Amino acid sequence: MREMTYRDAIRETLRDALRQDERVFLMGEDIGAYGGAYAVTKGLLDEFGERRVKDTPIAESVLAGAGVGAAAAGLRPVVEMMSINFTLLASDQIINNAAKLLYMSGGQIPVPLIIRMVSGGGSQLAATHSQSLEGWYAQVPGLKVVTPATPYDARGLLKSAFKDNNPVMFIEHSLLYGLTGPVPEEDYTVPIGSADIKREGKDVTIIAYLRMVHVALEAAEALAGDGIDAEVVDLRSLRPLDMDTVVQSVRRTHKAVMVEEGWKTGGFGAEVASGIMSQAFDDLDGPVERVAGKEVPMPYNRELEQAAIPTYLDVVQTVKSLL
Amino acid sequence: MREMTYRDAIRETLRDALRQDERVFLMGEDIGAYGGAYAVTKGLLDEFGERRVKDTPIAESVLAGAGVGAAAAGLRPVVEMMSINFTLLASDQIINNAAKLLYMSGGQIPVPLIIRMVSGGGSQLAATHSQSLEGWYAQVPGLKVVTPATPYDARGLLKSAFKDNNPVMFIEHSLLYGLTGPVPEEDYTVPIGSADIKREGKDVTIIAYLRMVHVALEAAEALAGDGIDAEVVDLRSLRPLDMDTVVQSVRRTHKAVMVEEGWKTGGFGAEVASGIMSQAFDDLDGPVERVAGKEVPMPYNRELEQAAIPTYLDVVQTVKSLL
Amino acid sequence: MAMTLKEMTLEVPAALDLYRRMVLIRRFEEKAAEMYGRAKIGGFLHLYIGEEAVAAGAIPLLEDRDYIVTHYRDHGHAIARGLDTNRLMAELFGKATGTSRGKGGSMHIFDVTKGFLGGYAIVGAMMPIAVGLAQASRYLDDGRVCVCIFGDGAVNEGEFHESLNLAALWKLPVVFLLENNGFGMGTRVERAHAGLDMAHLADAFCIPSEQVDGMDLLAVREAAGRAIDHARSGEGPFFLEALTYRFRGHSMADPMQYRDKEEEEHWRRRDPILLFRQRLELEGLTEEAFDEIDRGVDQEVEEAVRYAEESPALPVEGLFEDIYEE
Amino acid sequence: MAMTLKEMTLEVPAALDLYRRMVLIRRFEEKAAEMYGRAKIGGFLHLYIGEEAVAAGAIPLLEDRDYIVTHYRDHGHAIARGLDTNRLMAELFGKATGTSRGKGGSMHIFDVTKGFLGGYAIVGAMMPIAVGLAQASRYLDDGRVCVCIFGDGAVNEGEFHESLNLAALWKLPVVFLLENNGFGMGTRVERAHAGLDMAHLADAFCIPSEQVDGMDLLAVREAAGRAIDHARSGEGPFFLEALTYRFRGHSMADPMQYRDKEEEEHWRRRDPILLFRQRLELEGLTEEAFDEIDRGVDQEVEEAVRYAEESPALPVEGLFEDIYEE
Ligand SMILES: Cc1ncc(C[n+]2csc(CCOP(=O)(O)OP(=O)(O)O)c2C)c(N)n1
Ligand SMILES: Cc1ncc(C[n+]2csc(CCOP(=O)(O)OP(=O)(O)O)c2C)c(N)n1
Ligand SMILES: [Mg+2]
Ligand SMILES: [Mg+2]
Repeated sequence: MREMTYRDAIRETLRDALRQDERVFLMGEDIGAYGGAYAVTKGLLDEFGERRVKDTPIAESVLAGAGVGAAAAGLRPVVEMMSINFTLLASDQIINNAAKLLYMSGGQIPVPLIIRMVSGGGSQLAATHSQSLEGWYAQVPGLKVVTPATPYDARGLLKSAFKDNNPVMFIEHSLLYGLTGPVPEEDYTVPIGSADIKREGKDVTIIAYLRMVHVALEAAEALAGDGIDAEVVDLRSLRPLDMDTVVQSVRRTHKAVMVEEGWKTGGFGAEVASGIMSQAFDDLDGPVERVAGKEVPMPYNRELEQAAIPTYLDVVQTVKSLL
Repeated sequence: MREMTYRDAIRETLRDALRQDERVFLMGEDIGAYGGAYAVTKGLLDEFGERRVKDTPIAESVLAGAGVGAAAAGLRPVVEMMSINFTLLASDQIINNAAKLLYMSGGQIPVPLIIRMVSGGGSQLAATHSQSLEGWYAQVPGLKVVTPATPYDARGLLKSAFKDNNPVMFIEHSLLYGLTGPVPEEDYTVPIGSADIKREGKDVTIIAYLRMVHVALEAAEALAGDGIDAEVVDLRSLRPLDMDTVVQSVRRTHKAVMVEEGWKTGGFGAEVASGIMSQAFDDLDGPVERVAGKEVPMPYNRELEQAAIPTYLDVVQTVKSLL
Repeated sequence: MAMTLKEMTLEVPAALDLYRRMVLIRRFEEKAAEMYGRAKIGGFLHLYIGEEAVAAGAIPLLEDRDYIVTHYRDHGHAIARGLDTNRLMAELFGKATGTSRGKGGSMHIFDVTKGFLGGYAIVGAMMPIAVGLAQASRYLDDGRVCVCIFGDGAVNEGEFHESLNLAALWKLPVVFLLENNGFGMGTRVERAHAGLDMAHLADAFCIPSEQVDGMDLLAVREAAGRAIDHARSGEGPFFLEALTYRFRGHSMADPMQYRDKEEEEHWRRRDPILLFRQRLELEGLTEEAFDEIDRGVDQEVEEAVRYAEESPALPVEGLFEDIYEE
Repeated sequence: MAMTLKEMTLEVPAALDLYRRMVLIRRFEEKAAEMYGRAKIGGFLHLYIGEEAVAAGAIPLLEDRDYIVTHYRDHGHAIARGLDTNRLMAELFGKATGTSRGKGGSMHIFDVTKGFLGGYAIVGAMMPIAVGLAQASRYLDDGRVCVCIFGDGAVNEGEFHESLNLAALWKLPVVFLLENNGFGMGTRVERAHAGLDMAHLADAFCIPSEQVDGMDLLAVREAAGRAIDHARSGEGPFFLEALTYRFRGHSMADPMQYRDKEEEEHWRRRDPILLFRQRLELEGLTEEAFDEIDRGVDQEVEEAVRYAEESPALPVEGLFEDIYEE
């Protein structure tokens, strides 16, 4: 199978959609002339022109809201928000309009909108630019939230998002863009709302999403060296959330650790932990433990930042504490 | 002890602060000439004048941000946001500035700011006006989040907020304003970050906050009729979160039900449930169960709305499922 | 001096139809207020009474394919657009036959078959939506115009600014229709907005604008005609400000202590229905014609209440419908 | 025709000091870019090179008690305000001796002892803060002015609008200082803003405004003097737009494919340091005077790097400090 970066997998899927469906267009800050803050949309302006690839002013609220309006009119806009941090300036449009128009209109207005952005830290961008806020959107009925960890899943989930008639928050991670992985030539999709076992194991279930999947896999490798066979479940979507796959894994391993990059208190990992407890209490040997980001605004200093983001060592240590 | 409504308890505390501390002033939409959307600030404009009680334009972002700026300059502003739903338009200022200035400045800029608002539903205001979003703010390091359920706690927590040098999200519930309860004449405070046992019991712990405390108490009464003795723990603050009181209670009762008004998936109750499991797993007879709002945008229709908000019957049923 | 009906190419029957729409809005809302008092309607109810000439002046000029978005004070716009009053009242009653199956209520009226893309309860939130709808029109080159209706209070929201800029920048077919009724809740315009004239904000984006007497249906109609033509021509948005007044409180809960009786009286003397009736009387219309309209309207409103009363509400399972589209 | 130094009551030593500040900004940032290349500095680094006359023209006119808030492109403003370059460089290096103890980095420079209330990395987010600081000044009647610095891109954010309105409405002592460098990232002003002239937005709120050549330090100084005086007088905000250009990319990562060499060359010929030097030469200053300044600046920058290099970083426990104030 051909290998491809996460960035290219997303770009290729955007390109396919632009080619195949005249209703699709992209808009966002610096996606055109600049080539995208993370170069994901590079070259698309040249290929598709200003009608399909639209640079916008720096004005997140109208950017998101115009996406909703265009979707309500039957188009399939892809809005790029650069960073989940900037969605705070558009959160009313996302939460109160994108997510609710269908309901408030009694079923009259579907909103087939994709909003793309990066989440997470690790690049020394400091407190306002390093947050993991996807858990909040994952709480909102009416939205879907997907978090691909690999080039394969990025392409497959984005394809599904283009087929979905609901607003999809498509969450990327800037530290994954350069990651390479197999991506089939032939058409495929990854269903929204399906978790994936990224590594099979029988001793403990490690659950993660987005970049933390790789941290979990690293931890599993290290644990293997100590004879501990960890299973790694990648949630892939936060809403809808595939608890079945998670719970089935835990029923086999009897132990679980949830790993997320964002702050612990009130983090989405609490949902997963509490869901496991509720559905598989009697299968558990002990509590589901959680590894999460330190509860601090992200510092600029590199060492401090690294100390704030979960590493495979944190995961290894937590897994061992369960045994 | 004198009796007082929740509304009056808040108003009296605002008045005290305005009298005692020249640095305190209020600003918000329609808090002055109109008397406050929920009449909490009624009469304060007449008593303190336009310098201290400031009506603002409908512009939530500058309202919150100006509060941050004035606090950074050494004042103690109280910003009224009417409704937690409208904070979506100000969430960047709250999350990226109010919560982070101290950290990003390396400790130079405290932000002694109080932001008041109502949360929750139950008044047929439909999807955009009936959300319970406090759990999101409770995830943010740098913020404090308090959720008084009684006139006593409202006054005591607001007094503490005025003594605190950090941004405090002060969350009220519109259906509690008319609630009457004892409020001492003498000075007292309720510490931010202390939960409270609102009813003692030995068979099961019901944890709740804000209006759900009363739903939990109603459930406890009903359960008492069936010979089940429920303890009700009122979190009172979501950040900092007093898990000690919760865990100690669960250690005694071995069973717990978490009740919250907002949506379940990713709700703050997941944090409490997962925290109990992590700290008191071996004391638990079974999983911590959660009662929460239905995962729908809030409908206008009264019966549908009532069906979406947890009632004491839901709590009773869930408690019984544990026994 | 305003033009005569003839000069406006408005025939008497058409004029009477506009008059009827105003009366229908008025009676519909008076009845809604009554039903609110009887707890048939809950939540927030914002009446448009006093402002009818704006909706009835502007909206009937639109083509069927056009879009309308507006704020929570939306009954007037919905009725002017010809939404079914039975289904409107049923929505206010929270019934399954309502425009949003009882899920939206008064603040969220939608009817896609009429291009009525909603009442929005968050101040200013309809403006980005309007920009998106208009962008779709331009993208598809389908000739649709979007009328975006908002109040003086919304002008101070950041979304106002972002939306005007983007609409102007991309030359989108939006008519920004400002209903300046002098107050945002209890806050007088002068205490909320620093500029002398809100249309100056449009100037700053090179958006042409006009200010019009919002109590005078014909004046609104004339100006709105120019605004819609401009938007449809492809030259970009138009900003139209109608000066008006709400005769009732902000919502049913308003203590109304922020304005005095004299000011109210002044505006009530300029009641848009009265003014237009006087105008039509000049055209030779007699009491009978008006009485007939009144009777028809009363009947329609009674029928709407009956329809709403008798309609079923959604069963509780309906709670979980309409969250996601297949 | 601009005035002579004397007419501006600017003595030669003071003028040389301003010149020195510009050179210091330039060299400091050139060094920072070099250190970024050597991975001593991480994250985003936005250089001010080319825009120095704006900071050096306006900021030294402020009194000690005054406030400044700005965007992430903030080194120039910090240096013009007299923040310690050692601590600045240490902040860029992420060290404990940095202005924010290494927690803020390049985009978040703060020094409350100098009224420097921060660089803000969210576009437009400093504007409401400025309004609040100025409101506090007015509330306390303490005579402070707040200078609020932002870019042409920020003008299109809703917070711009909300902030101008509130500052004007409450007559707050804010100088809104727009650094129009022609681009927000890779987007040219004309592709992001629909108006012909951003100052028209100020007009709409009755805020007086001026546009000035941002490459000409003396012109900036004159206009900024008027702006600050106006704000301090109690008559409300002033809007000052400086036309300038950044010689480098938006940040260190910018592929720079959105503008051409010719345009860059045009602006580089109007290098603010060069222009002001020519001006000073007319006053009789010789190469020696400039060389002396250059040497001093080079030394200061070298010393800043040495200081930053040798400073310790916070121990890891520092992570948990500064989250809450006691
Ligand atoms: C973002 C937001 N802030 C505040 C409110 C509360 N609110 C509802 S209507 C209103 C006044 C709006 O005034 P205006 O735009 O003039 O419209 P009018 O009611 O006068 O028709 C306010 C403050 C809201 N719904 N949304
Ligand atoms: C709210 C928000 N949106 C987007 C960004 C990403 N971003 C950072 S700087 C910038 C351009 C700002 O341009 P301008 O205001 O003109 O300032 P300049 O960089 O030219 O000095 C953008 C889009 C951001 N930091 N914040
Ligand atoms: Mg109004
Ligand atoms: Mg710029």
